[in-house]
Amino acid sequence: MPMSYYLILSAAMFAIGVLGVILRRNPLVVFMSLELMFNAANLVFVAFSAYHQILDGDLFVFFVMTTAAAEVAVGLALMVAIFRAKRTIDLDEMSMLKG
Amino acid sequence: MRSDAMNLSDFILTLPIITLLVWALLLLVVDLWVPKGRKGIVAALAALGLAVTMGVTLSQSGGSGLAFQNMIIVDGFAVYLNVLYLVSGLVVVALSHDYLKRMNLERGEFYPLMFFSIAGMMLVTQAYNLIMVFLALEFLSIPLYVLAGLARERPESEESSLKYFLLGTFSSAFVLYGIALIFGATATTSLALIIERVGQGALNLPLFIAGAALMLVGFAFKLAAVPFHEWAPDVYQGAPTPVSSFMAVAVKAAGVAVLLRVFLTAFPSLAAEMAPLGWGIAALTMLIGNLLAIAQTNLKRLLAYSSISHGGYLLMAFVAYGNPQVAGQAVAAMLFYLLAYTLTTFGAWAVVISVEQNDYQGLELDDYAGLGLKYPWLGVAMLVFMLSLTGIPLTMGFWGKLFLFRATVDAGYVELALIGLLSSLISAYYYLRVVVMMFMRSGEPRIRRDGWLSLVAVGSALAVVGLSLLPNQILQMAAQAILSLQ
Amino acid sequence: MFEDYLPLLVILALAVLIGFIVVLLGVLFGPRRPTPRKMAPYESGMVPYGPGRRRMSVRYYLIAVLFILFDIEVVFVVSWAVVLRKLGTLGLLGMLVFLVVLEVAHLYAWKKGALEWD
Amino acid sequence: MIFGLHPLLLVTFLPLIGFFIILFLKAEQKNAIRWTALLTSLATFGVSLAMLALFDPARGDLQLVYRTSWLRVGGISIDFYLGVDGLSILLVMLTTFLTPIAILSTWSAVEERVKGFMAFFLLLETGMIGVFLALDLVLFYIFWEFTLVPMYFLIGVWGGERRVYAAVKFFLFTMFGSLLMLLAILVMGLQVGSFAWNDLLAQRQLFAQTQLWLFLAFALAFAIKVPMFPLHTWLPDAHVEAPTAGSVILAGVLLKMGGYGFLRFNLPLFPEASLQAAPYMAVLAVIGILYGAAVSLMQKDVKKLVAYSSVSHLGFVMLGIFALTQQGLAGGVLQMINHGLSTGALFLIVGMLYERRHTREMSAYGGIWKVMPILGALTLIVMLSSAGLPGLNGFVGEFTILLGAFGSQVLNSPYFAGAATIGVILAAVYLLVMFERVFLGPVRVEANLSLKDLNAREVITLVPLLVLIFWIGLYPAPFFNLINPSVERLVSLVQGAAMLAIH
Amino acid sequence: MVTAAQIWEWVIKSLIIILVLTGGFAYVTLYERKVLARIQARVGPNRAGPFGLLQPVADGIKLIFKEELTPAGADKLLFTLAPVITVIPALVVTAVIPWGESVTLFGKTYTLYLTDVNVAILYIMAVTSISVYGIALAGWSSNNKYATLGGLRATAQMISYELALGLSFVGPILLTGSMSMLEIVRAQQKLWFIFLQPAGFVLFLAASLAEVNRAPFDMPEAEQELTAGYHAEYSGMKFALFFMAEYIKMIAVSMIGATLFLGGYLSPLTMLSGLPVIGWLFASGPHWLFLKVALWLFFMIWVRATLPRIRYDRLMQLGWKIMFPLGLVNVIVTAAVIVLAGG
Repeated sequence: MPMSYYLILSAAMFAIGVLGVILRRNPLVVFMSLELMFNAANLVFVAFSAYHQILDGDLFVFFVMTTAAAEVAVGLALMVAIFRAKRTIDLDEMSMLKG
Repeated sequence: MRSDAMNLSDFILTLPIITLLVWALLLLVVDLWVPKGRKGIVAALAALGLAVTMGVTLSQSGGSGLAFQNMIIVDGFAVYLNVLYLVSGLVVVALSHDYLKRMNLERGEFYPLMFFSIAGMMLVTQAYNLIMVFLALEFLSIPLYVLAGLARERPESEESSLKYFLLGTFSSAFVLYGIALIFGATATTSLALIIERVGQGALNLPLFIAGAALMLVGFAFKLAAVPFHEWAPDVYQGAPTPVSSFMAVAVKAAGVAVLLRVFLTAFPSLAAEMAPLGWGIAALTMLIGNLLAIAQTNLKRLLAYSSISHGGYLLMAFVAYGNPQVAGQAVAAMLFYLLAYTLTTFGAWAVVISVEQNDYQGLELDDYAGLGLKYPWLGVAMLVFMLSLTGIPLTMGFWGKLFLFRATVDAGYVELALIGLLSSLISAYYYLRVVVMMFMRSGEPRIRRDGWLSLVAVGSALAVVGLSLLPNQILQMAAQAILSLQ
Repeated sequence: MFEDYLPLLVILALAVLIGFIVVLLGVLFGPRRPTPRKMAPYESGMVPYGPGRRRMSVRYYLIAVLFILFDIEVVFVVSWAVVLRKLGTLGLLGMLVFLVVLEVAHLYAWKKGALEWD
Repeated sequence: MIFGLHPLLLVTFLPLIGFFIILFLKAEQKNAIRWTALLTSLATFGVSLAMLALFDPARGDLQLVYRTSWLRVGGISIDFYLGVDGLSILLVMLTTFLTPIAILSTWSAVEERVKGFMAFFLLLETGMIGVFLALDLVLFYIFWEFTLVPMYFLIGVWGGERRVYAAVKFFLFTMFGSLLMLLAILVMGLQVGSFAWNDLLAQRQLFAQTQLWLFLAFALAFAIKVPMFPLHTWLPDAHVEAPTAGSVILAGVLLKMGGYGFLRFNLPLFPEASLQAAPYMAVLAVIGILYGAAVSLMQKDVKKLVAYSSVSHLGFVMLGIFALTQQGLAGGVLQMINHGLSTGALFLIVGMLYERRHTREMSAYGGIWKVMPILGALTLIVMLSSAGLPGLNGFVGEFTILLGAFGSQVLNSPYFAGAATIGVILAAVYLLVMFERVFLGPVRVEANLSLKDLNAREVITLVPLLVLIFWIGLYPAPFFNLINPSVERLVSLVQGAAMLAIH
Repeated sequence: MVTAAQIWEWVIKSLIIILVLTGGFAYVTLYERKVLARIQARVGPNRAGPFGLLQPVADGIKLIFKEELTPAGADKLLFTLAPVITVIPALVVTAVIPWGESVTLFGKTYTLYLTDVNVAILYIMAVTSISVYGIALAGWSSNNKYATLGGLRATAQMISYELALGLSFVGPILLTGSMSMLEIVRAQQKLWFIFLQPAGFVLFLAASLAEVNRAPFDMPEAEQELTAGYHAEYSGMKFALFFMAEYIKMIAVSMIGATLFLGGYLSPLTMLSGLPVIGWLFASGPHWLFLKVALWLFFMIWVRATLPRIRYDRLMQLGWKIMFPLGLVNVIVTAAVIVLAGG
């Protein structure tokens, strides 16, 4: 398959992720959109790793997954904590801090 | 496998980071056995750890080298900034010890998390490979997400943490995607190899530019540059105040560091393409940051917007990075400015912490009425910080701005410098409001007396004024620091 | 390389097919005579009380979060295990450092009571 | 060398010593603080006299130069570079002369937070002297900008009711101008590779192309400070709200920084642009003269009247400067000194009245002469000096300026001088009206009957000013001797440029 | 490129695997009931067919014609999907396990494995994780307190033991230097890994019991307190799917365990393979794997009959405080021995 297919797919994933982050109000969905963005990048890494015939990109994906996991841990913990305190995690309900 | 997998020199070169991390782990464990009432021991140990690391870092000054298969670089630039981070760490320890106790936030994680974040900053400054850049960025950010939400019983704190988390991760995704594209374009993530490939013309240029632009956007997020600034005031307001100060100073410095490291080392050829983007971001950041600050009555938010605008000043000099004649100047100016900004901002936050009450009140501008009259030392210190942030002579802030503007003018961006100067004028207005409150209104301010806080406030004020008399030495240091960068 | 994975797709497709066929079997042949009593949630014969989904102890989330972190480390250990012979002593030391750090985190969680179930 | 130190360094930084001493005094020791400030400023005055003795009036170039490299920014050195010539020496003297007088005037007027007041006052003095002596443009900017802070506090903390508004306005106006000046300094300095005044002068062709912009940037900073119409709006506010000593220094010295800036930087560095801009500047100056005078006429508040009269008087200074003739420039410099003396004295007098009655409305006074004859007599002299009566200093300055404006080839029109002459008449009118309303006639208000006349300290405050008022009025030659050589150089410089422009 | 013949080969092999597993599932249920009965000195099912051999068929037919209930308030879609999600991983997880080297049929050589991927162990770890989703969703979608709690407990337990499980895989990988199951089996030619990795084996044994919710770790479906746990509300074929998934997983972990530690399809008695007539019995081949799996299953049933259920807090603590550190130590010791012994 030509590289452009992977690039287009990953760009689409990234764009959907960005839109999700911007438009959605549920932090869990936002969170998933973020993961989508990360994985769009992962796709680029893997695709180019194959294209350039080097392993660096594949390796990088490992690290990205690990950091993503660390972020998941922090993010979920935060959301649980907020949900338990406020019984909602809707971002629109977050109005304590005036912007 | 590469044959030279690892050797001793790798560890020697990264000794500061290793020291810091080992110390952090020890702190984490030690804290478990320190009884509740005696957490001062942990704070003292944390300070000791930072001091030890500082010693190790300083022992590297003058030297340089690459470690772990060109993943990590040690040079003057890194040493300068590492010292800055470690000083920040020490200051934050001084700021937080009493604060954590009275806010009932004494958690064992605090200092280790801060250590991790500092280690991340050091790594991001020393990263010589985009993989390292991303990892280090995350390494510095993730502990901060937690620190921002440390005051769990306050919904604001958690909100700020969540916001910081979501937007921080968002920006990381931009950086990551940019790295991925650059990897695609050049088949490498090593900064040295990228520039080499660019020199050979062996790359996919549109992809390369897109990648660099995405990275710039991601870094702009970390720097809280307009239009990616919205998180900063909310996060600074919600986070425990010492953490806010840490974010305002050290994180900003790290953002600048990584920006310079990556763009100067790997993308000097893209300066022409990046300049309009950088120009726009810098101009907007300076103007909007300052304009929005005018409306603030909460000191934490005010300082947040102020720090946004200072990011703009720094970016102003960054626009010139591609011009080899001025790049050195610009970077030296930025490094100098960072030092000035660090001293000044920490001082200002120390005053904010002094005035903050145990119920998280005392952050409004009105709470500062009469402060300078009742507590002259604190008031004069805050005056010095406000003047330094405005850029009035006889403060470090003046020199910092002068050097930044000088570099910008030298690079031919006179209009940008003009915007910067006008936004300084705007900033004078709200900085003066604080001064007016403290000295020209009467009130019954209440402050928290704590030796360490006062030490930070007064010490920073003396440093801001004192060092402004001999800016040459610091500028020399900064200039030496950047020699290695180009 | 790639062909090695195709059979896994084949068996996956078959498994999905079978899964749905079995469900379909039940739908096709099973009787369907619902009454309100039958539809009520089962609570050992008592009248159902309160909502069925309740907030769970925060321990569950804690365990989930800890799992995410530690499980990702296992991925590294597994990949490392494959090439340990090539890495030699330094590889061993590297992993030792990694595991020590991991264990510090584990001990910390332990000592903080995150692993207690009460 | 004075005590082994360079006189210019000494005169600049001597007040700082007093500042530090005051810092270590307790806030309760008010008298000790006052004496420290007074003695420091007197000592500074003494040093400045010594400086005057070392100054050779025959030479028009820079003298007593002190220059040492301070720091290098990317190959460009910023020097600690001080020097004095005919343009600045009198202004330095004026500063060191007015400061002890102003301090003396606060003896009983400032009772609260004396420590802060005196500390800021001495800081201000260092800043002002630095402005007049600095020859490196960055150094100049530092001193220039630095004077803002103490003045801001003097107005904002010890001022009247709307002091905060006035202080902030003062600060922002001045800063606005000076920021543009900073930009111009950077642009110039980077083109030339030096921030030193004489290096810039020597190589001004390097920035000759952009000099109109640079001129405007500098002019904006100075015009705000002077203040020229229409940038003067901060001045009445600041003057009215400032405490007496603040007003004295503000009118006496700070405004002169603007005029001095034009002389030191705008004219020599951008001569072609100066020539181009001169008619416009002169128009603004004349508008300032008339406008200031007209508004003064309307005032009911004495202090406001004096404040607006400053706008008018400084219009004369600007007219003289932009006449770009020997007489005009020399008259401009002298008139700056004159204005410092007479307006300073007027503010002192207003302060003395205010201290007694706590009002500045003219309607609250009337017939004061009867109660306070000494004050009345002194005021009469000062008022006449300000109105430009022959035999007093104001006449000498204004007359020289008008002569210069008449003879100016650059302005090339008698209307400037003619319109300015109307300003002289108006000045006589509003000052006389003021004097009549306050001092003459019967005592209309009961409270005024029990006013005490000036005490010895107050008389001592005013007498030195009067001495100089008479001296300049009757025998101005020594002053012109100091000024002229430098002015001649300046004129030849500008006219050399004019020749170039013609050919 | 992939040829049609290859695809048919894969389809047929996949079908064989699935059929063996489903058939195995049917008879393991019977096997368990018989063995349990014997241990408890009973007879066990013996009416349907000779020795009750048709009992599983009867059970299946009965379940098909049972009414299926979907409780009010349940999430219909997830409620239906959950059992499918649970059963699919169980069916596909063994796809990477070799049954033998190869056979020659009709003049063509066929490998006795579906595929030999080089990340087989990662595949196994990944696929087993997926079944957690099915269980968690089943519990949540039922809108039933027991089910929800059961689902949560099952999830918590499974993820806790997955750590130890993952670490127990590392031993064989270290010894082999590969994640391919075929390589791992071949590396045991001389000595089964159970002897080199006794601690790893024990870890795997315990963790795998927990993974498939077998006694003594059958907390999630503890009859006494949770009335069948996450599948409390399931009936008919949907219930059958859970049931099926559970038993197929038993078979699967037995296969994995046998492959990793007991030499897989290898025969321990290859020196006897030269014997006439019965020689093939002693040669390596699928029958050895079958035998080992049968023994493993027997062991699981035996444990169920013998050991009492562990208390839930103890269960979690065992996983996190004993097995996980033990796994780490095992990894390091193994690695150290390998490195220090010079590979």
